[in-house]
Amino acid sequence: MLINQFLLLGAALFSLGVYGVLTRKNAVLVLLSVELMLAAVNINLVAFDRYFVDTEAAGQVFALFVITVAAAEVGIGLAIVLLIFRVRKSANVDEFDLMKL
Amino acid sequence: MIEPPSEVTETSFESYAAELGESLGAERVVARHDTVRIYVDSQDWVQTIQSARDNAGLEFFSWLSAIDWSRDVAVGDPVENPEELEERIEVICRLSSVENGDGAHFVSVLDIEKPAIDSLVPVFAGAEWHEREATEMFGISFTGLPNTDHLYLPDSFEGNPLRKSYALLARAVKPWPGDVDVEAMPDASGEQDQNEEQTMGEV
Amino acid sequence: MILTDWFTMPENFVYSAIGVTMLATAYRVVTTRNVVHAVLHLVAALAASAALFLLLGAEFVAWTVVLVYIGAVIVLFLFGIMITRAPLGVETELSHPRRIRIPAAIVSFALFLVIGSTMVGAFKDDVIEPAPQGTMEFGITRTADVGQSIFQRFVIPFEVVSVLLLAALIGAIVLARKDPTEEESEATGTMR
Amino acid sequence: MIGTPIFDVFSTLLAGVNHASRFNDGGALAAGAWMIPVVPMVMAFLIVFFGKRSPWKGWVMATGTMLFVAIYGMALFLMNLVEGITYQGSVWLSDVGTTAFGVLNVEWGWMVDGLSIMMYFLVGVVGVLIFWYARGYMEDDVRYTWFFASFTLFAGGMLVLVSAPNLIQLIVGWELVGVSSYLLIGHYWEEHQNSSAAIKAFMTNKVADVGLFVGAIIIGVSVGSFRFSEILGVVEGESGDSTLAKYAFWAGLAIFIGAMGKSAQFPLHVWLPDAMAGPTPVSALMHAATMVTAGVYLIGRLFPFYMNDLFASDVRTVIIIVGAATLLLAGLLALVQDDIKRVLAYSTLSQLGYMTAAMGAGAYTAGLFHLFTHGFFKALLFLGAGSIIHAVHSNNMSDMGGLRKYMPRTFWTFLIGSFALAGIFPLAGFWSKDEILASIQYDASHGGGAVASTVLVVAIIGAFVTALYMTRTVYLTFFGKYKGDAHPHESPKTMTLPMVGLTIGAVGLGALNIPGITTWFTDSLAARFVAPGDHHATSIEWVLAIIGTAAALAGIALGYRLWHRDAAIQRDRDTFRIPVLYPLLENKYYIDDFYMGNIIRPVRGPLARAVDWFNSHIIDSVVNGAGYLARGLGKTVYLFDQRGIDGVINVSGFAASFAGGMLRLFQTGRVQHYAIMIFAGTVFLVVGLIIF
Amino acid sequence: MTVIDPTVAMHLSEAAVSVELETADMTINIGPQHPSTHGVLRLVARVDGERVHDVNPVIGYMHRGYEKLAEVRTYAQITALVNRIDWVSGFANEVAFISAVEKLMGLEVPDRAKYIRLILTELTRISSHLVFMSSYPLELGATTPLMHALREREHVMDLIEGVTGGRFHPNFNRVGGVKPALGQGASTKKMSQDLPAGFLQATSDAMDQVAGVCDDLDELVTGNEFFQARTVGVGFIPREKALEYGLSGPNLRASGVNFDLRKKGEMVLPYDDFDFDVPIGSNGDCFDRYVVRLQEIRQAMKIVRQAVEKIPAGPLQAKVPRIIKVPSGQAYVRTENPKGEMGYYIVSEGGRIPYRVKIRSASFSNLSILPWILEGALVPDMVAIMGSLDFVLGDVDR
Amino acid sequence: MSFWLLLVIKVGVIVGVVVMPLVLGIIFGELKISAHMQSRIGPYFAGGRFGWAQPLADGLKFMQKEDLVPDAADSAVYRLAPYVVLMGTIATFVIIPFGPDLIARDLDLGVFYLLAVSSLGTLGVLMAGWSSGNKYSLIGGLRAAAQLIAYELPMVLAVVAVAIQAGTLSLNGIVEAQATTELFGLNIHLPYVIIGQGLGFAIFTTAVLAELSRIPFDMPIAESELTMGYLTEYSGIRFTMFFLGEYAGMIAFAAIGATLYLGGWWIPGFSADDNLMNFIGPLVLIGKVLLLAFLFIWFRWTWPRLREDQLQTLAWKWLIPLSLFNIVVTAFFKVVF
Repeated sequence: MLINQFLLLGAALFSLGVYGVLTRKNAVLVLLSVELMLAAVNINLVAFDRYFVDTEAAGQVFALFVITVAAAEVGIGLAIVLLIFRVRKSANVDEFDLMKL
Repeated sequence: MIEPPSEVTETSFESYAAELGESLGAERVVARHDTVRIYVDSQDWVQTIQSARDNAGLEFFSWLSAIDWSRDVAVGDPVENPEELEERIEVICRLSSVENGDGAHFVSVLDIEKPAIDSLVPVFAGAEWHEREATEMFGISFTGLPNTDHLYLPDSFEGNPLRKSYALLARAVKPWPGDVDVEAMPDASGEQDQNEEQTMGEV
Repeated sequence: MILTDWFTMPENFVYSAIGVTMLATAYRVVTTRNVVHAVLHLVAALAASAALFLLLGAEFVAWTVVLVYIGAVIVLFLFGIMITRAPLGVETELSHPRRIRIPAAIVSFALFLVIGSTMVGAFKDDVIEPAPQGTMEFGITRTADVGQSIFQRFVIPFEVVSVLLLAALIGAIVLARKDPTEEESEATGTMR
Repeated sequence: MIGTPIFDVFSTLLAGVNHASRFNDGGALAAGAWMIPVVPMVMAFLIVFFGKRSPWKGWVMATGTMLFVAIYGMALFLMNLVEGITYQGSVWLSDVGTTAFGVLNVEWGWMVDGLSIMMYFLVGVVGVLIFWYARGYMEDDVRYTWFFASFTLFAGGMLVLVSAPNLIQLIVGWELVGVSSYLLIGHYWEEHQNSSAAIKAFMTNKVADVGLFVGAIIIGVSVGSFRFSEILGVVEGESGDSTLAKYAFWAGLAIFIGAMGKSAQFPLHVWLPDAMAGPTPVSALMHAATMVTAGVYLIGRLFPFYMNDLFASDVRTVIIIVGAATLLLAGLLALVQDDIKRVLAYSTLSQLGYMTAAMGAGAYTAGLFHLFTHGFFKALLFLGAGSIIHAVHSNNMSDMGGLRKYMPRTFWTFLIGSFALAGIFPLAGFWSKDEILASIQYDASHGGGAVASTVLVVAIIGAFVTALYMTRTVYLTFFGKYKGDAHPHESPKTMTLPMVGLTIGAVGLGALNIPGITTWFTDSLAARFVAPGDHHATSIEWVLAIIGTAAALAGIALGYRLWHRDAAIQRDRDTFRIPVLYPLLENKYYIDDFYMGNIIRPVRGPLARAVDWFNSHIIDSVVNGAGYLARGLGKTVYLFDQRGIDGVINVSGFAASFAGGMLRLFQTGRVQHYAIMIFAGTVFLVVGLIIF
Repeated sequence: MTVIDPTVAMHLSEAAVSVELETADMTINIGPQHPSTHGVLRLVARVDGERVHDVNPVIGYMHRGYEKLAEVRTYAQITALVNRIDWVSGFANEVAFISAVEKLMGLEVPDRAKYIRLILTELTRISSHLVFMSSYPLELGATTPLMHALREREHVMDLIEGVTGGRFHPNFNRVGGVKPALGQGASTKKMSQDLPAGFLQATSDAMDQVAGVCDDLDELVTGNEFFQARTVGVGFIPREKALEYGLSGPNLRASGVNFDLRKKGEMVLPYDDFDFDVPIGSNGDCFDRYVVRLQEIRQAMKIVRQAVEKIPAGPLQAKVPRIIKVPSGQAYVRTENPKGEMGYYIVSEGGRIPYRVKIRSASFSNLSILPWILEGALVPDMVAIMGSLDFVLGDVDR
Repeated sequence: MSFWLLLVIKVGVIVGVVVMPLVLGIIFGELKISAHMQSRIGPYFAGGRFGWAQPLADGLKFMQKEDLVPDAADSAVYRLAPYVVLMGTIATFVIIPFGPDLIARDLDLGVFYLLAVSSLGTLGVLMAGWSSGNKYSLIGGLRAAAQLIAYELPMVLAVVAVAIQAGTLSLNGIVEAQATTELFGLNIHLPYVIIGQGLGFAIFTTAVLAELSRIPFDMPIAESELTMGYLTEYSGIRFTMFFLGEYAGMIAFAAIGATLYLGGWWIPGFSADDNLMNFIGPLVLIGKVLLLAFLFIWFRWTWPRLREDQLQTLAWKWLIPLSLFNIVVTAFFKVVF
């Protein structure tokens, strides 16, 4: 197996995630797209782990960390979306424009 | 034939009825057949019932309904002397005491054309359903009733079924055999005659 | 390595199947017009990534993805979506209009080209080597090794991550709970 | 050797006990002093968890803790008076290893020397009385148990701070005090202004804490250790070219900034008046013994560092100026307050200014002695104020008046506290204030120069102002007619008894350090590892004592003139003019008659009229004018504080928002638009890197 | 007498707090076809997650217009109607109506007839309560009590069937007494002719069986921690509310009101002759309503055992005319139905047909408290509370 | 024979030969046991004696029923949901050891795999609940998800204690560890439920009851409240799949419980190395599975169900602290002895 086949797959997945983050209106879907990007990162990490033959499996360990952080991110993200939904009655990111006020 | 039922069953019952009526300022008190009826002016309706609850110990709300006294009777038997009848609607509310089982019916006479009276819901929350039922069945309007949706009947139903003027559709199509039911059976046997003889003879 | 060689290796068939599934489902994640469908497609994409990890011999990571992502994160997503009443059927208001979608597509495709070309330029046709003796068993990383690595070399990041999780937990609770109502605050008197 | 059995157990458990330096062994008592900070800390948590079920819902636990501290502190204090203790015990919690600046160890320790013993005593004794008082005061509070838990934590944090043998532990205690003060100031968080006061106090302290951190880091890096004994050891064995000496000015300044925050020195004093939002016992403890004294304590702890000419002696000029400014400005502010607690708050500021100025003047003993005596009478005043507030359900003096009749015990104790604060002769405040004046004078003649001389004048004016506002407070509160709505009543015994106890302290503690007669306090403070190196008076400076007393008496006299009449009329500013002028005008006619009948009639000339005119206009208006000036100055300072300083902040905020308003024209406010730009930028960057 | 524990109400509110996540409100239609509505009742409930905001009960799906029908039927015919009002306690419905007619006519019913009425009423009570004992645990998820309780109910139904010939709708009362056994005259003196042979022994056996199942239920249900967790402190009805809404029967007594028409009020059946207690609840929660009913089964068994021993010989019917005409007058007679106060207000203008019959049914009033009691409850509690009120839709809709 | 082929054959054999008959057997057992608990006879006619073929007949009947998809439903998700549920359950059988060598794949993270795979069922239930387009279904699905999340935690923690005591995550390793655990240095070997993990077993069993949505934790399908919860709209073959999934899950968890706590295929008195175990091991495990399954059935037919908030209280306030305590105690003894 080539290392690049995994890296390219990861790049494609990442780009799809980026596309999702850029185009989705619904905040939950934006979060989902971020998950895609993180998954792409994980693929790269594990692939590099195998490629560089790390005796300490650092790539895998960091993939685990990424997963953990992603879980934390989803928890907080959903809580924020829920809060905004409660306040603004909408999960539309276009309306999260407090930065402009 | 049958003797008229005894007017007075117990003196204590009579005196209880009189006392109760007096204490509540009733217009008229009727006590027969173990049933006390206290006539109340419709203006004093809520006030009297509240005072019955608070002062006379009648804190149990049993039921609320009405009687349509009408000359124009579509089904069933009319009253005995229709010409003498004063057409009216009587609202009846039954309260009782949970201490000793006393109870009384509070009656208020309403105009049959536009029957209206104050709602009892502020006094007895449980009156709501009874009043809704009376509203749809008799067309009485209860002032202050929070919810006047039909309780039993479909929302689109029109008319007040328990009014005497409301005809039973089934009855119009096919007369009820009740009229013949009480006649002697065509093949009444001797045994039945015997029975009849026994009962009729002694009464 | 030429393409025909590549196709003679059986694991590359598995890889191709996984890759196609993954890209297809990921595409649906970012384009579908129903929120729940998007989440379910994400499940498929993540399951595909777990399969990819299995292919790479990273078993522990793979099942962690299943346990944490599919078992917990996605369920949380679905729970959150459904509790705020996800509509059945198609919604139109999920994506931006074409005015934004097209530049976004261009940018993300350019990003893919940049990353891809860099990768290709850097690694060319390097092959993933078999692992040295002692770290792998049947081409699968031993879980014990991963565990040792976490608890020896990476113990501080591990602790940091655990604190982060705790903070996220508390933060999520704080964010999601209702504020105390007015009556509650009035109930307590003040005296200085 | 190590004495108490308890300590044996403890030392067996934690085998790494290290007795770094024991110059004058305090014996078992000193070795066991680790309990002083630890017991309140532990108890604070126990109260949180078990308080509600314990007797008196946690009060017994809290007060018992403080009683323990008080008794222990008292024992140490007495022992120290007799023989002087210097003891330092520590437990090495962790050996972090070699760092960029040497071996760094985390140490938990306890210091038992003159300075910390004084603080143990102060916190313990004042604390237990205030805790006792708080039972009555907080009786109906909804968060009664929680209050005592945080209150215990507050005292515990201070004790951690005081017992710290190194800067790190000191910062831990420092922050504990900050956090628990935040909890306590915001105790009635249901009202928005209270919670914002808590935040204000916390944030102001945090700003100052940056200074402390910077200073601590500079010192730690320079010395290679955070321990006071080693830092001061470097100072003592100085040669002038140590790393510490190079950065000493900045380190000293930074640490002083930290101290300014906690001790609420101008211009970082803003949080303290607002901190009155907390319950009164909190204010009392905070002002008397725990929080605001921390800054002075810190300077005292590092005193040799500030005294040494090779090190941070230049900072002392800053310290003395800041102290003097605070003492005057705050004192004037106290003149125009209506809220009784705010009067006391500004008074605390003013007194802290005295302490700071004394420290700046190099008067270690004087500053700490004032801290010590002030702790007692200020706690007394606050408890008195709390008692009044409890009675009339208002903080405003315009709702009080005439309470002397209703609350005799409160009145007398409050009056004694006021006299002590004003520095009236035999009371504790007189001795400590006199000592400060003497020290400043000494400094003025020994290198302090013009600055110190000016400060001396300011301090004397401060004494005058102090007496003035305390007189005003007493008059408006206890004399005249009652103006409130509630029915005032004497507070319960649980509240008045602690006040009586504090009164004893406010009266008698001056005897500890009467220059030339008793030197107990001086001696006890001198028990240190490194000599503080200060000057302290050895005999009464008669001139200064008389001047100081005269200033105080003048303040009282003026106050009497201005406010002794019915306070209901006094507080109305429009009618204020008349009652002051009226008797004078009347007097004029008396004098006129007198002179007409006996002297002037024979003379009959313009001279008599000129004298008359001079008498009625110039002299009277000088007297009046002094009063007005004081009030006006106070008002101006207040306005400057509110408008000027706040205005600068507002302008900067406005500028930022204006700039932002300009910038927002370039922004859509939508994250995703930015994200597109970011990713596009990334792509361009990479492409550019590849191409070029 | 009775102490209503305030902590009970606290328990209820505590239970309600635990679901905190804010969600969109959802309107749920429970019924008309739903496992826990006991027939065709529809509840329009607005729920937020598991919390019920408000409930609007919609009834009338079974409205048969008995009050109107009664205006066109003879008294004998109405007897056949009224036992269909509350079909799980058919016999008990008849007694009140017949007694009201008898009161208007001034008839004195023979003692034996009264005893038979009483025995059958109490058997009906046992049967009705056993239905509750089976269905209520079922609503809380326990299936086994259903089988046990219904099995023993069959023995009771057999007894009723043996006497009246009908299991649900006996139509056994006649004006002036009860129906004579088939082929027998009304005034027969022989016992075997009105009660089936071996009735005494059969009753005693059946009562033993029922006593057995009561003990079983005590072990299987009453003492079960899960059952108590679901019912104790749930659906608390204070005494005042119970009276205000006209709750009667076991529901009222569970709220601590000592009111039983067998002990107080107009005595149409000779309950004075028997030794029995009226079980009273103390907390007014679902558990109390359950326990009160369980105890009532035991008390009813006690009455039945005594009555079967004491039953006097004598005629079954008073002398009544062949054609029953009721003199004009108004009378209200109420009896203690298993569900509560069952009353008939008969207005007669003379003749074979009543002018107006007002039927006061227990379940109607018992159910009317639903909107009040379900406000703020949880969805599972909604089922528990509804079930504990033990209503029958025929009794509600009439 | 290639690795993958062997794996497929093993899974096939285990699922087809052991699990499915066991499922039918347990369904039949539930019918009969419940009948006898309720003084009924139960199935009697199908298959001649005792009605043994009743589950088969039921299955056949279900297959003939129309596979309804409601109009309001999200058809694709609705159709997929039963498979997801069944898949999650079936996948667990991969690592259940029926003997020293009778195991499809002895993963070295066996228990971890198990927890990962069994969480898939939650997803299926949520899918079913949402896609039915029915409010009862939705509430049922949400309840199921909340419940499964809440009970996964105590289950994991209970299993962690076992893993600590055994020192391995592999299920076969755990069985062998039980076979070699010595009681007080005597040469007595007993299952973990007796040595050390009694509390853990109680927690595990409770959590399994909740995971399986069985009484007293069957709120997701509480028929008196939610008609049938997330199953309301399902009919025919898809309902059968849920049904099979439920019972297969019961067997899977019973087998895991038996392996973790009751010694799996090993019985005291035998050596774990004994080749005999390859022959009697499956029977021993099935016997233990039936024992546990009987326990579940017994609970099912005697208790009422709890309320949703009581269930959460039980999980968060009792089971999780208890299981943490269990871990601490286990770790303590592990270190000390």
